[in-house]
Amino acid sequence: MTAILRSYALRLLPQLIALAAILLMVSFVFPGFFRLEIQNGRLYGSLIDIFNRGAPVVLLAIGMTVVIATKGIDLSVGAVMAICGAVAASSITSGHSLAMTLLITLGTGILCGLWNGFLVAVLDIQPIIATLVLMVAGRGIAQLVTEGAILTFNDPGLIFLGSGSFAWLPLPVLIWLAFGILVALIVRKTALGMLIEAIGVNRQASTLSGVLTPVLLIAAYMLSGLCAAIAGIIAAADIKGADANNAGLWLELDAILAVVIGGTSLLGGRFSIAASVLGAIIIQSINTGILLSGFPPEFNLIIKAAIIVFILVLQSPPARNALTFVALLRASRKPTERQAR
Amino acid sequence: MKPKYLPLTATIVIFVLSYALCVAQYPNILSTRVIGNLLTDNAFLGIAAVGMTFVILSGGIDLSIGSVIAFTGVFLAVVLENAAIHPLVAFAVALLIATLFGAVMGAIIHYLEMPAFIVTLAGMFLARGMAFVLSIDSIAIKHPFYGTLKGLYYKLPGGGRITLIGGLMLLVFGIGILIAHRTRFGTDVYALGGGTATAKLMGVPVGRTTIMIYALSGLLAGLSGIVFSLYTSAGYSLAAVGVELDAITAVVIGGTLLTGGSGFVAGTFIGILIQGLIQTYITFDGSLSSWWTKILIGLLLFAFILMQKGIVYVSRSERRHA
Amino acid sequence: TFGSASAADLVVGFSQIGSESGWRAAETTLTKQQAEERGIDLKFADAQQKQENQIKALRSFIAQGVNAILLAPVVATGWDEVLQEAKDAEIPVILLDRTVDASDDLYMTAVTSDLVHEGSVAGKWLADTVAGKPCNVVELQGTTGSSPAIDRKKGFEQALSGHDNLKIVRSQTGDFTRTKGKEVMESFLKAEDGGKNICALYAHNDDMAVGAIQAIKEAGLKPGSDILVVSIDAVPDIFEAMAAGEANATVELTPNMAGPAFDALAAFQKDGTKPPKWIQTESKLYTQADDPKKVYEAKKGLGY
Amino acid sequence: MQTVGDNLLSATRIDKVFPGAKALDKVDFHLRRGEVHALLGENGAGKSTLVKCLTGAYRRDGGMILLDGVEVDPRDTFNAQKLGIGTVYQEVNLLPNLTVAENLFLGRQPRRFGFVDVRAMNHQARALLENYELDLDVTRALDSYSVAIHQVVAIARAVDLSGKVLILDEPTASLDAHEVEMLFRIVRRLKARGLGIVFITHFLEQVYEISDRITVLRNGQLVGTRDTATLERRDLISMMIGRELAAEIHSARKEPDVTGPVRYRFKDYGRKGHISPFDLDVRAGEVVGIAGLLGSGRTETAEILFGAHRADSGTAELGGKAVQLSSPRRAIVHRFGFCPEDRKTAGIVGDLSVRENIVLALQARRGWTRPISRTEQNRLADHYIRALDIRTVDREKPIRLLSGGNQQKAILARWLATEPEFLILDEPTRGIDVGAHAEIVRLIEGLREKGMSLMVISSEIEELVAYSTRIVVLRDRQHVASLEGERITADQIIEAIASANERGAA
Ligand SMILES: Nc1ncnc2c1ncn2[C@@H]1O[C@H](COP(=O)(O)OP(=O)(O)OP(=O)(O)O)[C@@H](O)[C@H]1O
Ligand SMILES: Nc1ncnc2c1ncn2[C@@H]1O[C@H](COP(=O)(O)OP(=O)(O)OP(=O)(O)O)[C@@H](O)[C@H]1O
Ligand SMILES: [Mg+2]
Ligand SMILES: [Mg+2]
Repeated sequence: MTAILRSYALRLLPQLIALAAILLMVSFVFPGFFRLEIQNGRLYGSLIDIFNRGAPVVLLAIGMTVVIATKGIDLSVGAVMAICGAVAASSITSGHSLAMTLLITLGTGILCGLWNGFLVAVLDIQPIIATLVLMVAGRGIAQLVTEGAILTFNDPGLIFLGSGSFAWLPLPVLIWLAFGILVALIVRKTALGMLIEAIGVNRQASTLSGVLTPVLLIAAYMLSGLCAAIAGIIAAADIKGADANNAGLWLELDAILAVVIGGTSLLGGRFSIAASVLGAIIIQSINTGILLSGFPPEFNLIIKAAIIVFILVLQSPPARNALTFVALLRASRKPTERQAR
Repeated sequence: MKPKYLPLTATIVIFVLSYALCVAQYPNILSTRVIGNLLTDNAFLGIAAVGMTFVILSGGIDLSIGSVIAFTGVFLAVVLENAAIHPLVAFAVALLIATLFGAVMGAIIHYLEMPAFIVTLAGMFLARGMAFVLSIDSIAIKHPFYGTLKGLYYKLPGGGRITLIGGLMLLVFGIGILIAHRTRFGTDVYALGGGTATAKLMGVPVGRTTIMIYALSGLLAGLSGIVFSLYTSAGYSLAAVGVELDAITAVVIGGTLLTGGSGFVAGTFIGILIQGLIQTYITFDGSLSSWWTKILIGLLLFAFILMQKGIVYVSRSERRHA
Repeated sequence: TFGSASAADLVVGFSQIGSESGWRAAETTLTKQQAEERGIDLKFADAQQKQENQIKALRSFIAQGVNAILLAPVVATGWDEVLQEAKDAEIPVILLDRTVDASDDLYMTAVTSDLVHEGSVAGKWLADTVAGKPCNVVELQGTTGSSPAIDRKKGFEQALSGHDNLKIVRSQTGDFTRTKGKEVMESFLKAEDGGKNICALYAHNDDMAVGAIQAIKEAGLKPGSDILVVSIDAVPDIFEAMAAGEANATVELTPNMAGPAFDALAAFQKDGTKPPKWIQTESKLYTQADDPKKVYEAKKGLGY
Repeated sequence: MQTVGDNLLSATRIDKVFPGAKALDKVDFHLRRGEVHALLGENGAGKSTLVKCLTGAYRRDGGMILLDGVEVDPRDTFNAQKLGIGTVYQEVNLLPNLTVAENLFLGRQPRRFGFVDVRAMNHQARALLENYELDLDVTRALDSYSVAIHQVVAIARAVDLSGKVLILDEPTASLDAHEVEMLFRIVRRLKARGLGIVFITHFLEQVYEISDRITVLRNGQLVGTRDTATLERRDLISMMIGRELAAEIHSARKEPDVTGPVRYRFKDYGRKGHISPFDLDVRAGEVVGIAGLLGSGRTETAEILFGAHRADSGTAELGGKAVQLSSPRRAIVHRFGFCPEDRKTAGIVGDLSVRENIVLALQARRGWTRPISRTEQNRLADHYIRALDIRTVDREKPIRLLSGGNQQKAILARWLATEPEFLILDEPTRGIDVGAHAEIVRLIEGLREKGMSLMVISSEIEELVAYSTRIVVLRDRQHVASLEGERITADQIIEAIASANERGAA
């Protein structure tokens, strides 16, 4: 047990260090950063903001991790977010109950994933292009639903999902925490994780070993669609309206970035949901940090790029090898539990 | 026919067919004016897509080109506004910067063993960020030399024009085809796409080639930026957002595999024309709402990929039966 | 009323920037409505935020030989060449809602508001309202580099100059969206002592203001009284907020740019009357005193 | 003792450390001018690693390399090629997406006016391949040709590149006797020209046929270098495995009892463009050997039976009932197993651990909802690591880091773990060392005795004779002969292939 925990800690160490460094940096430019207080029955402070604002990217990153593990990529998640937000808003304003609305919306997201999965697994179209189709068309579909306007709603239940709180925590945070843990458990406590990794590393060999590659591929994209649907609901609930034009715009890139910062290879194979979640939180910390810093917005992109490059360089194989080499020297002959990848 | 030419042929067949369909509906599309526009309007995209083709052939990807185009444009505008140098000198400097930028990304990709997707994504943020820092305003370029360059065109019968930039794109495609198929560097690019580890064992100088590929992509993105600044006579930091996706799409529609190692520069040209045709068709139609435009672009993209798959599939199985 | 015979045969191309906001969707809707009322055959092209697509659209309008072109330019620069082509083809071009940097004989007229003026109307309202009391202002900018963001910032700052009691303490981009408006406002509130240091918010558009209002409420403050809210565009949702006392003022940018444009076009077609080079639309200031409920009802159906 | 002077290539005290394993430990290796030097050792002994260190594919951690008495330090293979060292690495390293000609001349294409002269290149490529009696369309992509042809092309390329030294790491693994002979002719010619040739193989006959001296490695250490002429085969084997080998496979055929009922019956089974329709019955406790020349359709037969390619004609019966074998998954449900010949692309899942590779097929069959517990996985993995003697530091090592032969064993373990009833093995002993080879042959016999049905494809006729109860001979994608009982001898098989040949030619 301790060995497993240790291997987890080892796996997440680079991400944790990066996160700590960024938080520290932010607290230099903004001293009140770590302050937390309870207001209106919920925790209030910049740290909470990071977790709360990070919700969409975290959720997208969870699905994206699994898709990337299969050696795929899903560019459509931003557009699917927009579609699902629009569907949720129009369903609730047309008088459906909250439960029904959620059902329809999540179903829509899964359907979008099914479409992507079908293109990738059955028609054998390259993932970037397959999902590009929905990325382009999806936003149009979302706008079709809202007719280009921001579709506002007043259903307290739906709004609660975006800006409510429970046990002092904003609901989005609870949702992604619960969902992340659920997915991680499903993936790791069943054989799903290993089979997905096998497909990502060598699809042909996996198929020949009897793995149901098409089904698992489709399932991965469906999960990604589901994640995008939840993210879409949260994003819409947060502003009490579905903004088909802007919801999730360019968020797919952030999600992919989060997965990569989390150390999952874009070439498929080994993945870690926890690490991707950390990656997403790192990205959100950078964003929030930039906002708190008070620099003029012209510098936003440069700062973001610089920090990301720095993190990635630290995580690059040569840099890591240098680090593990030092660690190995110290551990001398003791056989290592698990090869650091 | 050799199987490797199949996707290319499929693309050409599809393009010709769809062009014929469009003409049947809107005869005006056959005019030299539309054909000239197709070249001029897509010149910057085409030039950048040539670079992208090399990158994708090598198994990589370059997300930074749109930002580099914007940066180049802003750089030219700022320099020409504030310094009394000839645009040609500014062009040279801009190309140098863009090439270096690409080379550095290539070096990071190779030496730090990082995925191209992420390195160039950071490059995309950085280049756009630098453009913002140079100027957030859109700056008009009023140098008379620009006017001279824009006055250079070959008039086709029927009112169409082959402009300087349209011609430049054709030239770049020609050179690109030559480099891809008639130089050792070109074969090395394909070799990298076949597998870096193997290429390395076969003695391909992987590091040098990688750096050169991204430098070439940077150079062409820079050239594309110059063309874009000629096209609009301005530099603007928000210009060319998402051009990388258009370029990737053109490359893939052109029959190049994103996994690398297989495809043609010439295919990319057809890919560009197909995209241009979709756009032209949509404006000629002119009845679509904003959202239906997006949906239709997506669907047409899908249809093209599907047709290509279909043609390749059918002719493969026919060959086997023969 | 305007169904004259000559207008009925008109084919007009309309190159729209895209559909990035509710306001723009409303502009598109209204343009189509206006065209329909006048029996004009409108060719609509959405440029997806890209200037190159707009140029392509213009060229293909020219190739199709339309009678006139409406252009809502995404950016001010870079139009000389294609406008010259239109001129050579004797197709009049009317600019909508933004002007361009080209010589004014290249287009027939421009129907726009004055973006700088909008900013200064908002600034002036704020200066008048606080009336000399010290006031820290936070600013939500539009998309970095876009002309409304640049000009509305400029106009606002112009109006504030000379009022030393008003100080812009923080200014960040909210990308013209609700989500970002809310997120950025949250960080403003944290950074300025829970919002206690902020006396007013200026947002470059209403959507960001609506997002920011939610953030202010969630921070336990009262938008509209603890923090004054002034923004631009006058979309329906901001009137709802004003009716609830959560927003204070907005500057109208009318989405009906096409109406005056078509009128000018019709006059020109009829007897060659040249319209003035600039038809400025009104930048009307609405406050809570202007019966926001009623304005909301009036604007609701316009496709915002 | 030799002096450095007559050595062409001298490597002294070469070290190479991988995380968790010392692959080479102060290894000396001397190659003379004009000799064929066999480099031998068990799977995982460090042969390939040594070759890679010599050619700059790996950075060595210590030691010195002299070429022609001058110290050299090849930084990469490009560098090594420039120094006149041509190499065929173990996993055939060619680029399937390039044409045959481009593969042959990559990096040194003939040029005119600075541009590659494609016509000259194709011409030279054809000329080069003529030496190997290969008449290919050199402008086609390499991946339209079989593994064997890849290997010949790789050899042709390396030979052409080698000015001084030629290194061949298991070049004969997928070649048949005829092609091996051809290769040896070329090697002898190069030898006469004064080249030094390093030859790695697990076929001892070939070692004795071609080599002048032998160097043996074991566990990354040098055991010794001997003259081939004076080294007894027994002694060589004990040098390699560190003990006496109980019995090598010799055609000590027991007459097996295969009168059991027919378990699998394939009628008119085939697929257009892949394999002509054939009839095949397989009984319980039977080993069907498949013999044929390269490209005769052996692999295709296996793939179609396993459902990797869907049959488009004929029927399959299992115990009298018709079954659909439309996908590997379906076949596995009917307890088929299939060890593919191309282990790199179709066998190993490189980044996953040895453990995961071993349990993969079993887990796939159970479905994702019923995971095999970690303890059970460990037990299975450990069991097969021991049973098949897979050399790995631990079961968590990514399989791609194992030596070629050990990867092959792990794939075998994957299928044994599913306890199949019909196991199809495509070249199961390729790249496997003598000791393990004997193990696998014993294993096949053991499985058969337990009542499993097997189909084994092998290019080694001796081996087929040793364990097959029936041999099907293929030619030109057709099943042309079936040998049973008494008729299973090497001569008969060769004759069947040959006569089929004549028939085909007629
Ligand atoms: N990149 C690597 N990382 C870690 N260990 C490695 C690596 N490459 C090889 N090894 C280990 O080094 C040892 C020697 O491997 P090598 O490939 O040289 O064996 P070999 O003698 O060629 O065996 P075979 O006959 O099976 O090809 C093996 O134990 C292998 O697991
Ligand atoms: N449709 C095809 N088009 C082109 N090449 C093909 C086709 N089908 C098979 N081949 C090639 O022909 C080869 C011969 O088939 P197969 O592999 O079944 O022969 P084999 O007897 O097993 O030979 P080997 O010893 O090389 O495995 C295949 O390996 C494959 O590379
Ligand atoms: Mg080896
Ligand atoms: Mg075979």
